[in-house]
Amino acid sequence: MTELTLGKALGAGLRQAMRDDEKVVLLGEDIGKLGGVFRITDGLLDEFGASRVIDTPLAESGIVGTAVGLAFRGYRPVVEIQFDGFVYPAFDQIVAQVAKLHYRTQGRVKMPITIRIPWAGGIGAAEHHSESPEVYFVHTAGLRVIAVSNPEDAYRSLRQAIASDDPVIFFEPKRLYHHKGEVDLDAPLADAAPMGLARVVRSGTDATLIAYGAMVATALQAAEAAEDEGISLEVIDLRSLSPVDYDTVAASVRKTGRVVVAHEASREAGMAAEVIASITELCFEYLESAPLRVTGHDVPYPPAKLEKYHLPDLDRLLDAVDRVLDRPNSLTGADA
Amino acid sequence: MTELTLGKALGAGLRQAMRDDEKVVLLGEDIGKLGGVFRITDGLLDEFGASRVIDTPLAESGIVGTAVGLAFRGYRPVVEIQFDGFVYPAFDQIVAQVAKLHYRTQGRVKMPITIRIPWAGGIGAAEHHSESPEVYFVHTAGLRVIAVSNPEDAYRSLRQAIASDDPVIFFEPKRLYHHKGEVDLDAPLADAAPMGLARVVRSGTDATLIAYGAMVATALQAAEAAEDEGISLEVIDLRSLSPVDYDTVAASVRKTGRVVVAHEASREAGMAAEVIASITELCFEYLESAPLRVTGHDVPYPPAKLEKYHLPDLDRLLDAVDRVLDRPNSLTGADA
Amino acid sequence: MSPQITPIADTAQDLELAERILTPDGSRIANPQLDAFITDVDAASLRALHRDMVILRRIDAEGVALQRQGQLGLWAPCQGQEATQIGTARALAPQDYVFPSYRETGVIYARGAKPGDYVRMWRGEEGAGHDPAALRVAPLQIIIGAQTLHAVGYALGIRHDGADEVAVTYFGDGATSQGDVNEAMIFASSYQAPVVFVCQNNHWAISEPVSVQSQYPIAGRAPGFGIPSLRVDGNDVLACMAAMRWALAHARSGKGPAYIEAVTYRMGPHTTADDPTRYRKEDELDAWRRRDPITRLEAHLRAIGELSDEQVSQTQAAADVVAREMRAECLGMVTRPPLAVFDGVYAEPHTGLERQRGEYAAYLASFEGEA
Amino acid sequence: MSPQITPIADTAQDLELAERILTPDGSRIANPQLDAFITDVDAASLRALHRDMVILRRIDAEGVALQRQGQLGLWAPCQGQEATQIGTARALAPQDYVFPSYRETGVIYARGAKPGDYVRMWRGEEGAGHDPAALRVAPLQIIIGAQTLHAVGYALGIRHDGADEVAVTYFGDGATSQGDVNEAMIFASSYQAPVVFVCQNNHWAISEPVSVQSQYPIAGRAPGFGIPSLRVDGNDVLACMAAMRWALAHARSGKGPAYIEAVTYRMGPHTTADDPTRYRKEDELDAWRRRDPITRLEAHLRAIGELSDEQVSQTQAAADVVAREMRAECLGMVTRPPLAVFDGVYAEPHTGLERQRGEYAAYLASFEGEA
Ligand SMILES: Cc1ncc(C[n+]2csc(CCOP(=O)(O)OP(=O)(O)O)c2C)c(N)n1
Ligand SMILES: Cc1ncc(C[n+]2csc(CCOP(=O)(O)OP(=O)(O)O)c2C)c(N)n1
Ligand SMILES: [Mg+2]
Ligand SMILES: [Mg+2]
Repeated sequence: MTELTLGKALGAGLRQAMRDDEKVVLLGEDIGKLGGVFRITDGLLDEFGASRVIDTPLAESGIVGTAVGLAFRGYRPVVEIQFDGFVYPAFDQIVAQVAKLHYRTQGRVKMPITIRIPWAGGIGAAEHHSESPEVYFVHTAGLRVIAVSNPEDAYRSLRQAIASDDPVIFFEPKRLYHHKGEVDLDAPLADAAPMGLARVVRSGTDATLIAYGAMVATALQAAEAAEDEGISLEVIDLRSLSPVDYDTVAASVRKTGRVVVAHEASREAGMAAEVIASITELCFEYLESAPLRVTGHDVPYPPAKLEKYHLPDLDRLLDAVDRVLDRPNSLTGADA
Repeated sequence: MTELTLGKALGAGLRQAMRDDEKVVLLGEDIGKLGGVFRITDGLLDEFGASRVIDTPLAESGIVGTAVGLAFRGYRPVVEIQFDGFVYPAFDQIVAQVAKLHYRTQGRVKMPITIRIPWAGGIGAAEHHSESPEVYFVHTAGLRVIAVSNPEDAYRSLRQAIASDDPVIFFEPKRLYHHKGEVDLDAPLADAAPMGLARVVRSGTDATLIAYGAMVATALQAAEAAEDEGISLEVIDLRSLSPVDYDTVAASVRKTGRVVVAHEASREAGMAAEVIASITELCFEYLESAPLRVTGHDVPYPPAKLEKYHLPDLDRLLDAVDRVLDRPNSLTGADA
Repeated sequence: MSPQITPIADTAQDLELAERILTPDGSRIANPQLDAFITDVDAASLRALHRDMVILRRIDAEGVALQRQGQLGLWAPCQGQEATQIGTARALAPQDYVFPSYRETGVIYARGAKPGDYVRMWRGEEGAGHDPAALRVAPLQIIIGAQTLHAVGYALGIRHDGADEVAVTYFGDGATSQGDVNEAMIFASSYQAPVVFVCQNNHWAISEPVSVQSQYPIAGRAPGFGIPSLRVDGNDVLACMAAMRWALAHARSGKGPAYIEAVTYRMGPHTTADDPTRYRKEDELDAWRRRDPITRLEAHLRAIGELSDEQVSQTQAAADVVAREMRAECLGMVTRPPLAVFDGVYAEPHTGLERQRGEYAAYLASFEGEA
Repeated sequence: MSPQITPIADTAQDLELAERILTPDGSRIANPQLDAFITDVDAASLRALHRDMVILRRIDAEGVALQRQGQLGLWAPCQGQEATQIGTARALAPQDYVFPSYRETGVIYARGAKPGDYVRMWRGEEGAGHDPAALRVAPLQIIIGAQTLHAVGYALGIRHDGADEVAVTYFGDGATSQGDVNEAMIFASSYQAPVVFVCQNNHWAISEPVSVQSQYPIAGRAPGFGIPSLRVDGNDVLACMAAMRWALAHARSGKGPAYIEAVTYRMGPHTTADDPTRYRKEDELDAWRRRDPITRLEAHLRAIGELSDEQVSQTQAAADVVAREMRAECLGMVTRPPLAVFDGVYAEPHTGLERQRGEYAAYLASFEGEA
């Protein structure tokens, strides 16, 4: 086991994938000499050269469209979108091409493209640098969507995404890039759990907290805080947003009967809506109270000074836990 | 009252809006001489001239970006996207500009842009001509989203959308363009119900069917068919997808305790997920069974010959009604 | 200050400004730039090109007929563009790979399409009408301009592989307005990718005349991006072939992308769903009828004594055979079963979709007991 | 066949290919194309331009300092680009409207920004740092190239209104690769819209040298779209002003869009978050230090005896005052209260958002009893 930051784990994953398969090529803005604005591709230009680590012109549709062409030729392109808010110019190529070509050709043309997106907020960034666009891709049939929350997952699932013959939108919580964790760099990919599985990060019995990305850490904090009050929370890291591992989710809900789903993205038609609708379908008779959402508000991502009022934090999670448990507010003592 | 097709009602709405306010200008591909591929703008070039009915170069991002600039200058641009599947190249301008400029400038810059989208399937069209992208826009804070189901609503709400100081994504079910209905062309806009309200299209007591767009007609058929079996269904036409009129929805669910939500768009993280998650939050204790979704499958829109297996139809709605009522299958007699 | 480019005023003038080898009446003129590229084209090759164009026109007419008879959902006729499509596609090497738009019936024909390939997509049976690997042609692209970037990516792969191949992309005059098409030129130029851009300027994007997209020669855009370009008479099959050979040779020799604007005309409606009488004048059509690409080559071949009435009717008969096969294959197509709607979304199992398929299968099965 | 355009090999050569009035050592040379546009520029005007540039550099330095001190989240320095920004912006008429990118500190300065306007956005207080209507400048745009289309739409409105105004848009060399920027040229050309495109080619898009976007002069792209263009020495404030006056006059007189590429250099990092030592060489920077726009004008003014040491220190003092005010306003900014996060999303009430605001207000209120 090696201790790595999430950013370094991603870099290691890319390096390993490129060593494993010479068809893996990287495309993106500033990924060469600079190593990307987050330095995820640091050192890869030196090791693999400019024909596999390709600094592109500044045009996201161009990058993804070029990746599609490379996939036609049997390559496995890995695209870096510089920030979440810059994926939209590529939306057409992603939704109308990347997602549909396999279906259009009934598998005669494969799209093993991985689109990496440094993602979400909490870093005090300027506008367009803190977006949570994941549900656009979850709703798009033909794509797989991954959101990582720790270095170990990052390393493994990035390699799995690249090795997958399907297109994967790969979300990297940028505020965790510097967070450290143990990574087994030598674990064979073949032995790893499939990319689509959720993980029970902490077991509990009173309620299930479902999260992904950076929100998993907040959910864990909430579980710890709740424990002090004698409340036992189960925390699930979805890890895969499409497909969602509803077996794991439903098993937990059948046990606890109460659910809170948290994400940074805004609420209206967000990921939590999907999870709650599915849970309700799958476990209605087990539900003891209405599943709750703790999310960003339905506002454009606010200016940095206001983001702390937008992002779900420990208090908002605990507040929801109180409500889902029909308890008086544990923070303030007020009635639910 | 005048009998008009939905297409003609939309044309009448555009004409009226242009007469009411000279700042209203239309932009789109083929909207001039041709009157649009669906003839919605038929005759408008003749009446208002080429500086208000503007045939644009073939570039959707360009169209919407140009509309943004016109809005900066105090115009009220109405954009026609030729088909649902061609809105994606404009996604960046819609999500990052149209939706955010009011917030970015705290209202100093208004974006009274209406983006009309001929929408959804059921017409045996080629790929990209039958998409249901509504939830992408519903999830995008800063936009309003309307979906019409009949000529009267079309005429009124299109004028409301154009008169609104907010950007509105306006979905027109293309398979209903030729459907007729009574329209009161002279009803003053000021007296009309606000754009954001849902409508109870048919009252009932056993379960609530929620739909929008072309699916409303299918829901009504289902209600009629169910009536023959002594089942009383309430049918709600959402009309506004953002915001959703949850007062109307919740009132109905509190009465019936059972809900089916139907749409053509695929299921995963679709509009029905949002509606069900909200209903569960708002009316959990009233729910007698799990709200159900009847939707397109999580596949890219299929080739025309297969679309009937993709689109929710009367039978699939009735099947869901049986399930939500915990009844044996009324179509086949099989147990639920 | 940069030179002002002269706007193009009308479509008649348009063609005069393009490179040409055969004049509209079928006489051959010298073209110092292009002649070198077709020195090997003899009478037999000319007859073959003629035959290709005749067959293509017949296929196209059959497509229209099948649509009118309710056998196809839609058809996008290429009548009038036969010289552009056949001339350029016949210049390709077998290993080249094409990224076409929806109107390139002639291109897939030249790449060896089977009779059913022309209609499978338009009938609504499949997303793609042909096997991309078999023809080395990507599926017909409906999203305007999207395929041009795919060609550039493919070409980048060719360069990386050090292969002796060229990627080729076809698109219309309307498409030149799309961001993607411009980005494709930029990426191609940056990477010196072996890709050839073929713009079929058929003067219309549905109802919009080319002047809505550009009042200047479209080929004039490419040099600004560092891409050499040629504006060619798109109704002159020889000029199209020569220009394409120039472009392919340029790309193949490692000099990077090349660009061709073929100035031609869409004689039919945009698609069978379109009514062009709403927006264009009969005399424009008339003028272009006099520039018909097939008549032109036929006149030339007859003038040089290389085409007999008998040969013409043999060709026509061969074309009828192709049309008959196309019709037979079309009518014989069997729609896939309902559950096929779930097939081929993913390469690897997707648990969510599997569950849905299961539910739908059960739902379908619930009808099975029924009468 | 279209002429091949000559690639640009290095950045030194770059500037030599651009139009110029002041040489790097400050001598004035005749420029037959541009001189006519600045006949009225006398010594006093030159001193005003000098003063503008000195103040701008000071503002920029203060922005960097404030960021380093934790007062701003980010700052995008424009050091090195003062001549381009001041020269072009001082050519504008009051009624013109500007659509800038994030780096146009000099442009909003010239349009009358108040001290706090420079920092309000970068501090994270507001989405837009200034009042667009007051300056007739759209909010700084972060999405690369998006604003160019807005300028075209605005210009279309100007034309429709028959107004004597021009829309102007600023963007970088990197931006020229975006589809939007190309579409903007196409729409502008089609509509003959009164819009001026100003490309600040500062040689870098973050870590990518301009050659990744284009190995050919960027100004060379516009004519292909029917837009006349000028490539100008962006470190020569006189040339920038003259070129901009040419472009504005062109657009104002109904002749449609015009395009300027100002060849300049980003002396600082891309933003305060960037570390340029990772990707660029010190000697390149050195070479450009010798072409500094301020030194150049200063040398010229001193050579013609129109700038004294005293004037220079007065200017510096004035600049310090602006910087002090900017700092004071920055430090005095009060963040809006939590519920402001909901303000201004819509122009008209949105029931969903109102409900959310209510819930959040109740949630916040639940803490109020607490210690
Ligand atoms: C992105 C996108 N926008 C709009 C359309 C609708 N559309 C289909 S064909 C067409 C015109 C295309 O014109 P052109 O590029 O000249 O090709 P042509 O049809 O003449 O061959 C349009 C607007 C589309 N298919 N894709
Ligand atoms: C659509 C989009 N993609 C990527 C970025 C990230 N980004 C910010 S600035 C920049 C480089 C811009 O270079 P250039 O256009 O030359 O302007 P400069 O910064 O040199 O002024 C990039 C890639 C962005 N802001 N928007
Ligand atoms: Mg065309
Ligand atoms: Mg730059």
